[in-house]
Amino acid sequence: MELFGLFNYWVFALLLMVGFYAVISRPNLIKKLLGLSIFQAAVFLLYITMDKVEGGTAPIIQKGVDDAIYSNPLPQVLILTAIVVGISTLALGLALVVRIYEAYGTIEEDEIQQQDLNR
Amino acid sequence: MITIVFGVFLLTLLLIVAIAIVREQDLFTAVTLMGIFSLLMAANFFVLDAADVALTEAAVGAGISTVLLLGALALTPGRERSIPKGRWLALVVVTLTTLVVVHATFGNPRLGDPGAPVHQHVAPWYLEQTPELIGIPNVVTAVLGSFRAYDTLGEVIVVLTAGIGVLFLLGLPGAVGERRREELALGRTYLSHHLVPQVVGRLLIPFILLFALYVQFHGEYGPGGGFQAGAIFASAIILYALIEGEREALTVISPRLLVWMMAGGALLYGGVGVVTMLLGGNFLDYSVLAEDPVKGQQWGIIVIELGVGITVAGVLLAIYHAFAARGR
Amino acid sequence: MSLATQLPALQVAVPLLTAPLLVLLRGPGLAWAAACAASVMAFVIAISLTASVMTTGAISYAMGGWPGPYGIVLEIDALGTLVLLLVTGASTAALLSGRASLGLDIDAGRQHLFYAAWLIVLAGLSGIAITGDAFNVFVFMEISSLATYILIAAGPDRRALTATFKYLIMGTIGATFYLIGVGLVYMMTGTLNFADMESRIADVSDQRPILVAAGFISVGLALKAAVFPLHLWLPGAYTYAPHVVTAFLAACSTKVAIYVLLRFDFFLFQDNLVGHTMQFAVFLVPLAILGILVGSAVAMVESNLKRLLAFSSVAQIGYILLGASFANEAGLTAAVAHMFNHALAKGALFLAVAAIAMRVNGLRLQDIAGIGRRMPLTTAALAVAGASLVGVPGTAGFVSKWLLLQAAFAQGALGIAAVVVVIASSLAAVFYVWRIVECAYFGNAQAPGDAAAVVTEAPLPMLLGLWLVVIANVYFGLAPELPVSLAESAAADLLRHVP
Amino acid sequence: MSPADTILLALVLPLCGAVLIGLCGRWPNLRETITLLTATALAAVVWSLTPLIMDGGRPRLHITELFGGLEIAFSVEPLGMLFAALAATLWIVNSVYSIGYMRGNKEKHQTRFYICFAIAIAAALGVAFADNMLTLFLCYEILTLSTYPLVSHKGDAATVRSARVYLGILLGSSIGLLLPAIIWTYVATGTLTFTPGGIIDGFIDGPAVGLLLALYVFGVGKAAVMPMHRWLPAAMVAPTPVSALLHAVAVVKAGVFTVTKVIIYIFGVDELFAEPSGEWLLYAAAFTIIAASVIALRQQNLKRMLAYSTIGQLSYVILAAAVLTPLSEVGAAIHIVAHALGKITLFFAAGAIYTASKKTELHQLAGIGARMPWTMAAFTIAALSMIGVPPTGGFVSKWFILAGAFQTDNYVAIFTIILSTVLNAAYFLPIIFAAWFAKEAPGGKDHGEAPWPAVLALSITALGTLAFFFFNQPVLELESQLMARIE
Repeated sequence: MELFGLFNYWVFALLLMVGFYAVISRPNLIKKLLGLSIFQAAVFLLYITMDKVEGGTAPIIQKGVDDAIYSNPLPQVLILTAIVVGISTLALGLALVVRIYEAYGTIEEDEIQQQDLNR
Repeated sequence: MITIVFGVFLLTLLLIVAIAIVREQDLFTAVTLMGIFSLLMAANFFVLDAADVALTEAAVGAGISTVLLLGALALTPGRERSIPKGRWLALVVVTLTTLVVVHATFGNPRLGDPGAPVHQHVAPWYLEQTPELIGIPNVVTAVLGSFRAYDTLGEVIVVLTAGIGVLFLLGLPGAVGERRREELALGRTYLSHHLVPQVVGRLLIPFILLFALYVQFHGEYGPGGGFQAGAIFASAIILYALIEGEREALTVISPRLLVWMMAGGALLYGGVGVVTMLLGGNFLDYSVLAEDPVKGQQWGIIVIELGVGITVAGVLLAIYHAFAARGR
Repeated sequence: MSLATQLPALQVAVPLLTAPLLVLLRGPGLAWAAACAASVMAFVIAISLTASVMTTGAISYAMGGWPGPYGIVLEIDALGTLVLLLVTGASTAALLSGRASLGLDIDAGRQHLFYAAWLIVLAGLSGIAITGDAFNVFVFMEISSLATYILIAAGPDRRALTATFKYLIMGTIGATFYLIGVGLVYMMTGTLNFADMESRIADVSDQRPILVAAGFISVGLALKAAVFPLHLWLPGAYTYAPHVVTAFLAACSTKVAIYVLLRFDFFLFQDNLVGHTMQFAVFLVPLAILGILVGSAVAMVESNLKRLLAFSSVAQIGYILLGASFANEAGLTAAVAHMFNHALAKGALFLAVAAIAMRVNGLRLQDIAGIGRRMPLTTAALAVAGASLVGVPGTAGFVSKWLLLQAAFAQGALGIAAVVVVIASSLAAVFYVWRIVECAYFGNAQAPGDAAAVVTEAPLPMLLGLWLVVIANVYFGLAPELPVSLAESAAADLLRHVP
Repeated sequence: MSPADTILLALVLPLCGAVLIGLCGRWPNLRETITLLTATALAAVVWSLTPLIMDGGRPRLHITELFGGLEIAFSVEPLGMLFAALAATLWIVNSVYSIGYMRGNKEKHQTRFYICFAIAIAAALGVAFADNMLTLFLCYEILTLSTYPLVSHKGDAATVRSARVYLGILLGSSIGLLLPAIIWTYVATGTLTFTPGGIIDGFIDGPAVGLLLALYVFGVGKAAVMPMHRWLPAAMVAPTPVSALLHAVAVVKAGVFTVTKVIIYIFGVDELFAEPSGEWLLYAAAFTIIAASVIALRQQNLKRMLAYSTIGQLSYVILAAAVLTPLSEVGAAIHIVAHALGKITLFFAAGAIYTASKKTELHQLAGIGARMPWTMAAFTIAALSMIGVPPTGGFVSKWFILAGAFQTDNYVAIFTIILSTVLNAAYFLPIIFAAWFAKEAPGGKDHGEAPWPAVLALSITALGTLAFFFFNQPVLELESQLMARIE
């Protein structure tokens, strides 16, 4: 039970590194962006894990209920912002990938480097 | 107890899907898996009592980002080249870092521990003061819209920046009048010749739009708010574009209007800040907007949420159109 | 409530809200003028904030009227104003002088979007400099980063796209690392406000998550600041960005990340982590020294002008870090003063490069051979700015190099090693700056009478802006009171948080 | 006008001259007139300070404070007065000469030449009047940078290469060694102001003094103590007026002047005398004198030979300063003047020979005395002064240095001076002999004297060399103030 309480954090660590691995090891640019998304999603999990209170509920105040336990609203707000940042980065990254494909004819990093070297 | 077991199940699934995404060489499959990943993540958030975040993750992660990824894939090769061997260094680095992070987690407070520092400081104040100071039930909206409104303004600007960037890189979807004839000649008007999606879609779109409006204006009372509403609204229009063709979608909301939405929402938000300043308060201090500070707060939140919704919808649609227009 | 008390909010709000207006504008001229107006206004606000910080001390401003730690509070101190001056000054100088150069790189139909992104970068960087909230830093970091990617991707070469993508990946990783670190600190303290964190972090009994947080935050910000060996994104980004953008970013963007790093380290970690001063020295000094040596060495052999200067930046970041890692008043003063002075020197150099690039094809050394005769004013500016980079007395660069060496001498044996490294790198700087200057004055143009014959002096606004910055280099070399006194009080501020 | 204003005027005047020269670049006659007028006015201004200094006045001019009590400030003391007066006076003569030389050789970019020259003079005066080491360093670097365009004047590949050596050594040594030395001094003592009796006493002692001295001496590359001497032969690619005024007087003298000043006002003669770790300087100077003379012996090119001769003569000053007796310090100061007069004459002569006949090598000079009697007469007088034969200025300074050396029984110094005198004679006398008595090689160009401004200039300085033997009293008086302070 005690260790189950940390399971979320372990999954966070593993997801983080799965994403990170994809970013640094895959030459495909879209794959890198997918990895980056997983990487960011892991952080969402870290924050949201913090907000949970045993026996709590979403922080929407119910009138007339005095002894309700609510989860922490702050990490939720932060992660709402972080999700927006994530999608914005993804959109910009994809636009870049499209332009790179138009300019180079490939989206594999090593082939792009090869083309730049040969020029 | 059951939630914890369910949580463990979901998280394990999440991990498996993530590894599958990295291993999958067909990018279309990977993107589909990414959608599933986001849905699982949203379910997780729901289990963890974060309704607003769950709604957002579902709308954005599973919805919009999948659409964008597919839009990009339509313009680029759909398969990853098989990778050469020798990525060991990456694997070693990653493993070591994981071990460090896992090692650190043993100092973390346990899941759901009410004694954790985060539940002792700041957050209780929000939960106690929101009914008095803001007078709305959804504390997340109160924090987002008022206590940390400056962050949220930043968030809107981030979205706007993404819009500006995509338009800058890929170009605005221009006037479409000319293109119509070519499209017809090629017989490419998207899904309009598929009966089932067309009928189901047409039935669904009004409800999606209605739901968007509900999420927009009910954000003070239940989960939701400008960001989710904007994303849902954009999904409805994108669905419309898929069914009826992009031209139809662009006649409903013209490119010029899209740009106005992008900028207008942000300006509306910022305008509230400027007005509060002119009325003698600090930037984004809504209390000065009405006689009663609590009313002022509510008005402020409603207006800025609207600003968020408009910008998000405008930007997401503009990005979608930019990708779609690039294809031709 | 008077206008003066609203200045902190206006500092960010003016460029931030002008940006959406620019999206709506048609016509590049109008967009440029509006961007300039906003940037000048931001600069003026920064100057008046500096004046009031210097006279009355730090300013705080509660966003939305909510007090910290519940709302977001802006905290403006000496260090923050110095960074503000850099950011707004660099933006203003680059915008005012860069219109013609940008017009060559970006087609008219997209320029209003470009200028909007520019203002967003400006707002983002200023926002980081004045906020007192750890998460707000992340938001503004992402604002400035995303907009920076747009600015860099506007470069005319296709390699600008790949450089931007690389920067996007590394920048996002850096920002996410920072976010993880902030999350872990939040987990242990329950707050996001810097001042509040500082007072609560001391009570945290289990330091393991805080240690890991310190690691994540340092690595993340080091990525953003291009600290060796995490600088890999920088040369490409600086080289292929539009020239005026390079001048803007090189002057201030990495410094903002260093600023956050300094704040975090001295406000939170120095005091509260066991043996942290030692860790700071153990991890950062080798990196700083390696960065100085490697950056200088690569700059000595590099033949592309912008790449050369980019690697020189890697070395200069090492200087700043080296000064900071002494963790005493002299060292911090030197580091902060060097942030200011290096921005002046590098900004002027890249502006000169932008002016040259308007008239010459290509920016390899052989391409600029002999421009000293065709563009005497630009080349002279390049030479003076180069002297400032080297640290010739009478220029701004000399002041901070002096302070750095002085701080190093006071450090004993380790300090002597640092002196040797700094001197060696200064000599390398003499070498690579001299290569440029000598080539510009005495190099033989490859095709005489052909390309060189049509080369004329850069347009007047460009020259004016360039010389303004160059004169600032000399002015602050002879009358360094402003940066040095700001740096001194910044150092005192930072150290007040260390027992 | 207060003395402080006079100092300011002396520093600003050449700079104003530079601006005016730049503005009048299109009208060569006007430009040259301005140069001459500026030089004359400057000399008058500088000389007007001498009575005050003779009376023991020490005027001071504060410009600005940088940080931590460091300031840009100027003040005048005997040594600086001497150097400033020397540079300002010889600038007039050199300007006359330049007009003849530059026009006679139809050099390009003459406006740039005169501008940089004026800036270099301003920087040299700044070095002379500097009140502290920081100000001196600032002016020192400006001097280096402003002379670079003069050295690389021709602009062809070989010249640029030589100029690179010039700048590389001077800038490299000053940043790499001198700057750390200055900062070390500042960190240890908290001040950089030149103070009679030195400032390091009680702060730095033991072997560290020797190390610091090494940083200073080798850091001041302009003093050309071996192995920092290579820039001087390299600088000979410059037009001759540059070699004459800058590389025989202003720049190189700025070097030895700095070293002398550091010894007297930073270390303090007494402090250094008591500290054995500083003794190496004597040997380094002695080695440089002998080695440079031997190398000069083997040179075939006239200007290069003169350059090595300069290296040796500069180390005389260093040697004299390192003997560390009051008499020798005065000898050092006098030698700065004596060598300046002699060496500028030699360079003028070399330039005049080049202008008239395009001859640059020693073996070409046979019989040239018949064609250019004025020039060669001046050359002869100056060469005798280099060797130290009475009745020339060189004799006076050697006398004082030797007297100082005998005071402390410093046999190394005595032996070095005697040996080097022999060597000097060995490389100068054959030239003089050949010029007057040998037969000219057949087939040479038919030529007479160089343009009259050049001849006039070298005659004046040659006469000055002779005159200095008889009328050295004012200099002695001025510099014995130095002696008084030391004792």
